Amino acid sequence: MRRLWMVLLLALSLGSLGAVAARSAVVPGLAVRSATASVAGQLAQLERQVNQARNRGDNAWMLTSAALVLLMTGPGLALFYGGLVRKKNVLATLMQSFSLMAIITVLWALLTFSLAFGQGTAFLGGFEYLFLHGVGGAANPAYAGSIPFETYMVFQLMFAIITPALICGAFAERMKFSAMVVFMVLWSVVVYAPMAHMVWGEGGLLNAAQGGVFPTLDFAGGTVVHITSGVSALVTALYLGRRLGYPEEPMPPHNVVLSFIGACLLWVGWFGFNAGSALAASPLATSAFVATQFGAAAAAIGWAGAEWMRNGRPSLLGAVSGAVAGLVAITPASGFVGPMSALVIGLVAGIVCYLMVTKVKARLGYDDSLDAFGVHGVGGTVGALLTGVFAARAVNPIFNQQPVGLIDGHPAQVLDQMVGVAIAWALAIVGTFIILKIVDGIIGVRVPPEHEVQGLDITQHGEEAYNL
Amino acid sequence: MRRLWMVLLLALSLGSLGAVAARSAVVPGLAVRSATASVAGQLAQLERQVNQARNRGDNAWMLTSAALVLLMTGPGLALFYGGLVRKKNVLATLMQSFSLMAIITVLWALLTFSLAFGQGTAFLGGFEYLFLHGVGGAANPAYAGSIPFETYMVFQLMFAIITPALICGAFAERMKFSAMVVFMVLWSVVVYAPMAHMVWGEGGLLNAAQGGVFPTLDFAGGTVVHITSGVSALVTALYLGRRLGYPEEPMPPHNVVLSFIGACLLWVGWFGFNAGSALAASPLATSAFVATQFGAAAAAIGWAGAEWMRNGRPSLLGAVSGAVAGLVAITPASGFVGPMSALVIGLVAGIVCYLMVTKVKARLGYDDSLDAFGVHGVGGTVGALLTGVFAARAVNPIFNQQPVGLIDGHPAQVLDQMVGVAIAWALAIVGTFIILKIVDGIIGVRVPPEHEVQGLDITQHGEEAYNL
Amino acid sequence: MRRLWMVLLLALSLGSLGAVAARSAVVPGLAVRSATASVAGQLAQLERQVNQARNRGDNAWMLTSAALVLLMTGPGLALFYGGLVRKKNVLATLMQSFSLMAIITVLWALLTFSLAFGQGTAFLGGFEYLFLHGVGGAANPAYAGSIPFETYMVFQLMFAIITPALICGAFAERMKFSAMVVFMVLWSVVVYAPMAHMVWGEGGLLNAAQGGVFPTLDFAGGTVVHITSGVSALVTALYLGRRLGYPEEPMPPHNVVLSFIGACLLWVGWFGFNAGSALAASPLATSAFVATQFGAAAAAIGWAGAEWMRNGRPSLLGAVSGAVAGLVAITPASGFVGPMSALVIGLVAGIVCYLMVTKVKARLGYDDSLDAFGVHGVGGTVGALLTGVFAARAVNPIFNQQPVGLIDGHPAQVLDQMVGVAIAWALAIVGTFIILKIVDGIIGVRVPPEHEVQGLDITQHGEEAYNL
Amino acid sequence: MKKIEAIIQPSRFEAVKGALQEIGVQGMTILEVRGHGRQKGHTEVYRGSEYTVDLLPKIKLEMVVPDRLVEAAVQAILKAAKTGKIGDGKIFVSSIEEAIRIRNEERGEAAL
Amino acid sequence: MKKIEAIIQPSRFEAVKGALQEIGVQGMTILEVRGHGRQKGHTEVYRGSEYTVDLLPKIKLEMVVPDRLVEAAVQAILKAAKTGKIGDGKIFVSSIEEAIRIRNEERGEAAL
Amino acid sequence: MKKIEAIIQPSRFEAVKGALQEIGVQGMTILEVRGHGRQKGHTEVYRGSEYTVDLLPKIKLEMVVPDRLVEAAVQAILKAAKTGKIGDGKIFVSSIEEAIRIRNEERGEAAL
Ligand SMILES: Nc1ncnc2c1ncn2[C@@H]1O[C@H](COP(=O)(O)OP(=O)(O)O)[C@@H](O)[C@H]1O
Ligand SMILES: Nc1ncnc2c1ncn2[C@@H]1O[C@H](COP(=O)(O)OP(=O)(O)O)[C@@H](O)[C@H]1O
Ligand SMILES: Nc1ncnc2c1ncn2[C@@H]1O[C@H](COP(=O)(O)OP(=O)(O)O)[C@@H](O)[C@H]1O
Repeated sequence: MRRLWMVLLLALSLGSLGAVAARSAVVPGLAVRSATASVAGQLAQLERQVNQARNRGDNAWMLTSAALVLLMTGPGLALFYGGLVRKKNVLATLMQSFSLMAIITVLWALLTFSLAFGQGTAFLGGFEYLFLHGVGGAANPAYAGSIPFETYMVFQLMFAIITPALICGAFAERMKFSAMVVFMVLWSVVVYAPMAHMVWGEGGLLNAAQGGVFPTLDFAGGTVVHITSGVSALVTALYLGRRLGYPEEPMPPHNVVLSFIGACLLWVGWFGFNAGSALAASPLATSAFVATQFGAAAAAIGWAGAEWMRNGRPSLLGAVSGAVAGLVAITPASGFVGPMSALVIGLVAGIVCYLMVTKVKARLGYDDSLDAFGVHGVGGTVGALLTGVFAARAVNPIFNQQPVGLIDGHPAQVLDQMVGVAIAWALAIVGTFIILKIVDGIIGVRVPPEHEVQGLDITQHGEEAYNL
Repeated sequence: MRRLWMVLLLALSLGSLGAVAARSAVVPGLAVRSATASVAGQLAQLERQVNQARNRGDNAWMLTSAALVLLMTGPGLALFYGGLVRKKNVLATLMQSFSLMAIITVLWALLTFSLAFGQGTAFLGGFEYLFLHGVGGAANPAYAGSIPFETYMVFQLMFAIITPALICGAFAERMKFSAMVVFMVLWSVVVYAPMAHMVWGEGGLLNAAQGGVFPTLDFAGGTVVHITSGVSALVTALYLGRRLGYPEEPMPPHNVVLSFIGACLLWVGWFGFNAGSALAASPLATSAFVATQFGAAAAAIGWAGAEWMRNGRPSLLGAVSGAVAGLVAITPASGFVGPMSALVIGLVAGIVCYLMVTKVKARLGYDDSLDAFGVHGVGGTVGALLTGVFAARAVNPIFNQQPVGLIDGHPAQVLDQMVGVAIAWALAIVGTFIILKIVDGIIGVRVPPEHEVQGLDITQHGEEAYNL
Repeated sequence: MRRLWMVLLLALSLGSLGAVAARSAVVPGLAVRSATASVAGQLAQLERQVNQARNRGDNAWMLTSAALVLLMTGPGLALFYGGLVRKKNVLATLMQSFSLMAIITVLWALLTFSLAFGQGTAFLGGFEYLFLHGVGGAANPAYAGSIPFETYMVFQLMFAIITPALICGAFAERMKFSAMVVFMVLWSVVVYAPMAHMVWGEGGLLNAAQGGVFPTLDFAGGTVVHITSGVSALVTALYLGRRLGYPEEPMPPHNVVLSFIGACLLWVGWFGFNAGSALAASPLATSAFVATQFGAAAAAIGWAGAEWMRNGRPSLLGAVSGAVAGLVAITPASGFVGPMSALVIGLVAGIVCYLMVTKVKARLGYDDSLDAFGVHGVGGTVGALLTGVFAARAVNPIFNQQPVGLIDGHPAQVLDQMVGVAIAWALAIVGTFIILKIVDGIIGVRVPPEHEVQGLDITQHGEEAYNL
Repeated sequence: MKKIEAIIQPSRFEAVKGALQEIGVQGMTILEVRGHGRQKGHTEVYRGSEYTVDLLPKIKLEMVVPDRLVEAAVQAILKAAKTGKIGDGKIFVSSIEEAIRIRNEERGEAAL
Repeated sequence: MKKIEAIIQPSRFEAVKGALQEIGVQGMTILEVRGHGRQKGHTEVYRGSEYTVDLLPKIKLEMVVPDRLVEAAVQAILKAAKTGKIGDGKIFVSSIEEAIRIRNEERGEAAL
Repeated sequence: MKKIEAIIQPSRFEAVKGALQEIGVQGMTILEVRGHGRQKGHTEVYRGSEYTVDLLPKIKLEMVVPDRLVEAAVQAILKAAKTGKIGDGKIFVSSIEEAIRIRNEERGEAAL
């Protein structure tokens, strides 16, 4: 057998080497660029070249940022969640994130990018970018003047991937995979695309940079990403009900090391998320980068410090959960606030989310398995509101040098933030509830109890994570 | 003992503090730059500065890309493979990738970079860059006009590392470490360097950008990286024979989570691989970045979807294997095709590789332990051929605005692709077979059966991965 | 319960949808930029734009580098160390690195950045940057002319984080968490800030770029990072004494795979560390990048090769330890030496650190649990001295085109390097010893023996890494 | 003294532990094991290779009890572990000749 | 009823399981254990610290069978597990007084 | 022949193994188990959910020895494993009817 193969392969290879026999090479003529322009012409050309040169730097950063944001979902978030579930469900949990990396990408290419960033109405984009028609190497100044529109598209795609993936934390360990797929496709169309359009899309209702009706400050996705996902998470947790055995049976994380790796990659990737949202390698990107680092750090201290005071010991899981909460809260604020404000926002978010997850959740009794609501819903809301408080024109003169946030002298901004938050909550609640009803009607959202006991890895995917 | 140490160290430190006593500081004089040039001079200088500015952006992206490509091998590929083997062989598997990170680097510095990218003949480079002589901060326009030649060198090094590392999947769990080292050194010289030279080197036989005799489109290494490694993998699998117990004994992956982490890092790193192959942070880089994302996503859906239809359940391992297959297939095409073509290429590759790995391999009966051939050989071949079909001048006018691929109006390109593919297959088969014969004669390629049973970690490296 | 929640949430959402009622949009007027300048004016403006364009590329690289350096600590170093300890201490080990990511960040913002990089004296910076006052988007030419000063600040922050984290390897598995926190805060102020100031700060005693009294070449932190941390590690190991049961009881790494992942991420992140220290995406950055890769590769071969000769088998742990040792040693040299010198430095460091860790340590009998001294103290010292030997003006004309290192024709540089090394050793020994005394007096540095036996995860943090 | 070995479904473990404690059985040793019996396993597929997994995760409890407690312990286990489905597991009883508490070298039933 | 405990090489496990099933022994419980005996271990070196590993991975099978099946089961195990090299392992036989099937509370040989 | 089962603190394992080897007990099988007894566990908190962990890691040794070695083995274990604190563990002794060495089919005490 082996010999036969060898002979066949050798024969093939000798034959093909013969094909290189002879064929004359035609070297394509070199384009000669004549350069006898006047000074004015030279200046104009130089200016074009300068712009191109700047664009290279900006594009370098934006491609890096896009890669970092994908890293946040896979392996980042997947591991963060995967370590927190029980051993029998780890692959199913990873699969939720990973399948979204694939499915949302295709959906975005065909439909949702256009729905989010096409011109359309104040609530939803139009169809001009279906199949990415017209999304190419040229910049689209409505979004970002110094990078290819295609770069903007793929950067935004990474946000569209991680947002639904965040929801998975709420229904972990009990949702059918098929139901999840359908749910997420619908959710991307019904909840994500409109929200992204309202906040960031041309002509969007809440678009602060382009004179929306209620200018909501959301630099990198406090409302669009974290509130929508966190609130939808709460709805799914309530709709699906608790896991069997919760809360009597202990369900400790099966591998805290995995969650640690995930959290660290989330932190690192978040630089792409927030500083990338400057859409250029500008000083504003640096400012957002710094705010991100400071918010995460302060929140880790906030959460772990609260644990230390209440339990006598800080935990690693607490510290990393705090960091993630801080990253969530600083997201909308990152391009609007200075470093000291970032420390305050982080600290507040760390403590509030700690109380939410450890005290309030237990009292209310819902089973948000991995605290998608407690961290993203709550942290996102805290962050969106505090953005209205701390945003400063010195950092980002988005309103033509007018004061931006409350402390800056524009108290009304807090109200605008509340409108943005309320709309995000409302859209998430209504949208998610309707989609769940539909999916439940068609395929059923929850696995049968015996499958839940046996674990989703075997029953949904026919594999086990750890073998002899 | 401890005290003695303390005293010694304190003494040392006090002594050295004394040395800071007194010494007059000579501040080097500041260079004064006079600037009284004419407008023409100023313009010329500005142009130089503009080029330098652009180069900074391009270099930023290329250094990032080089780092990302190294990330693909370690930890990416190492974990992808390491999770798939049995527990007793995990360290040996990681060691294969890691040792190549070290060995190929030194070899590249001394010899193989010159063999691949020196001028030489149509088949192999010359010796002008031995010891990296003349490879410095200036750009080499034959390869990349806007980045230091040294950047190009180190970016290409990362490709030279991952290519042999891919082969390891075929002989996992049974090859001697010493034999592997010798094999890989010879393989880099005999197979990799010539292939890289033919496709990408100055004056190479297949170099499409520089008018090679058979202009083969290979943006980021479909022939150079994936076909050579995948086909060589098949040859080694056949030559070494099956693992003891294969296929009767079950050999499930010992840790699918590790493989998941590896696959995600491969995906993220692949942005450096493909978009980095634009050699600039240009719109073409963005285009390649997008094609990469789309190819991976569609292929994950293709493979997992095929599983879903045939087994009733999609698996995580299937989804990640599909994504890798898609990344492989899109590699040669990434800088030549638009986003919709990328989706098609990915989908086809996902399904074809699925069938290859699950159906054809079982029927033929060879033991390509981790499917290096099924994914890289087959995926690479599919991708190389489809590149000839889908390449479009609108994306990359490589042939002076003439049509590029079949659909673009240049059907002959498919034939050129076939020649490139055939040469890659032939070189891989012949080269690998000869090297295996040599290495087997000198040191023997396969570990003794009792070592294979005990596991390579203990017998080859004297360590175990997991301890109490 | 579930129903009640649903109703409440639906009510909230309907209410808020009402709020979108009516409000007139005020589109902010577009700023019109008049452009009727003379040629001279145009040229001047173009030059500004060119600078800005270059800055974008540089900032892109520096933000990427900062992210990479954070990646080195978390998850990189944390995993490298976490895999080497016993199962019962893995979370505590991760927590040491992670808590430093949080604590040092806040400390840096409030105090230590100013102490390190304020003007102050030759030994310590001043207070002008307290609370990051005046650290903004503009460049500070004293440090880096083409990136925002804030970028420089956050890049340096990442160094200030990893340096103390390196020390943790020495006292792993036996130090109180509370004591560690206090120790590290003091250490950052007393040891790190002065050392960073002396070597890199404006007017620093050893600052080679700005005419320090003893110009010590330290491109990316051989003295500042590795010697200070490695030597302090030795002092803490001696002060705390051995772990219970050391060296009779076997304490093999509980998970070599984790250490492998960590080491690979350290390697990749180190590109940010070293090439980022060029503070621009310049050819010098490329040169440092290449030196980094070459140093790591040669050292991995050095260490694993030494093992192969002495034990008959190379180990994965040896290879990765060697790579880290090489990265350490090449750090001070990376921006001063050519690729062939980098190979030599790496090889020497790999072999020397191997001997140190496996032979000398055993003979001296101290318990540097994870070899923080053997790798960072020794490797850093070797690297700092060899920098004086191999530094070449062809690579970096830091002394106004005068010869730089010994081989370049400036033997005195080796003496200057020795002064720098001695000061780093002295400061680390004295500072660390005093701080340990203080912390031990106040809270005690070592956990009680029964806690050590039970493991730090449970006793210090109340959690376990791996659960059913 | 008798040794009771019970192989049960992992999901019933907490209940069984509780039931035993109620009747006064404190000391026990727990092992993670894999069981093979009538309960049919499931199929797993990794890259096209199909495995029938017929070794299912179970928890094994071992406890040594005084003779008089044997029947009560068996009943407690039965009550808490039974779901009526194939795979519920087995209880085996055997003799133990001597028991010693390491801490104080007590022997016999006093050591349990 | 007898309990057969067999400690075997992991690589022989599939063969032993097959051999037992052929003679009608279905039910068994499998444990991953480490064995110490005549078989000498190997040396591992981690950063210069040498450990002699003399605990080697083994598989332990426990099965309770009716008396009449004991010898057949022992023979089946011997046949399938024997390689003739040191470290092949041991078989131990002991008495079981009672067996109960949790699912339906059957007792005695009927429960096996 | 007797079977000695000893459940001990993991940190005492190396000492116990050494003590047994000294008196000539070579062969043994080691299991990682979790123990429940008088020794109280500890509390773990994960995101606010508190668990009392009362299953503590222990090492279980199983060795079959000729009758004449039983007491010596028990004493060796006691000496090496005893720390005097709750949780030190137990030793159980029971009868074994037959022992077979798989490698050469030796039976009885010769097989140990
Ligand atoms: N004869 C036996 N000896 C040892 N363990 C057994 C025996 N029979 C069953 N078991 C254990 O009991 C478990 C349940 O047995 P199984 O036959 O699947 O279900 P049931 O006891 O409900 O008929 C098995 O997985 C195995 O661990
Ligand atoms: N007296 C014993 N009691 C319990 N287990 C034993 C005993 N002797 C050997 N074993 C188990 O049997 C395995 C094989 O024994 P060993 O002495 O290495 O080889 P062999 O049985 O071929 O002489 C050991 O690893 C251990 O698990
Ligand atoms: N009756 C028993 N049967 C089986 N194992 C027991 C029994 N009692 C105790 N053990 C085991 O012995 C270990 C120590 O017992 P424990 O009661 O905690 O301490 P001590 O033996 O010092 O009183 C337990 O963790 C458990 O593994």
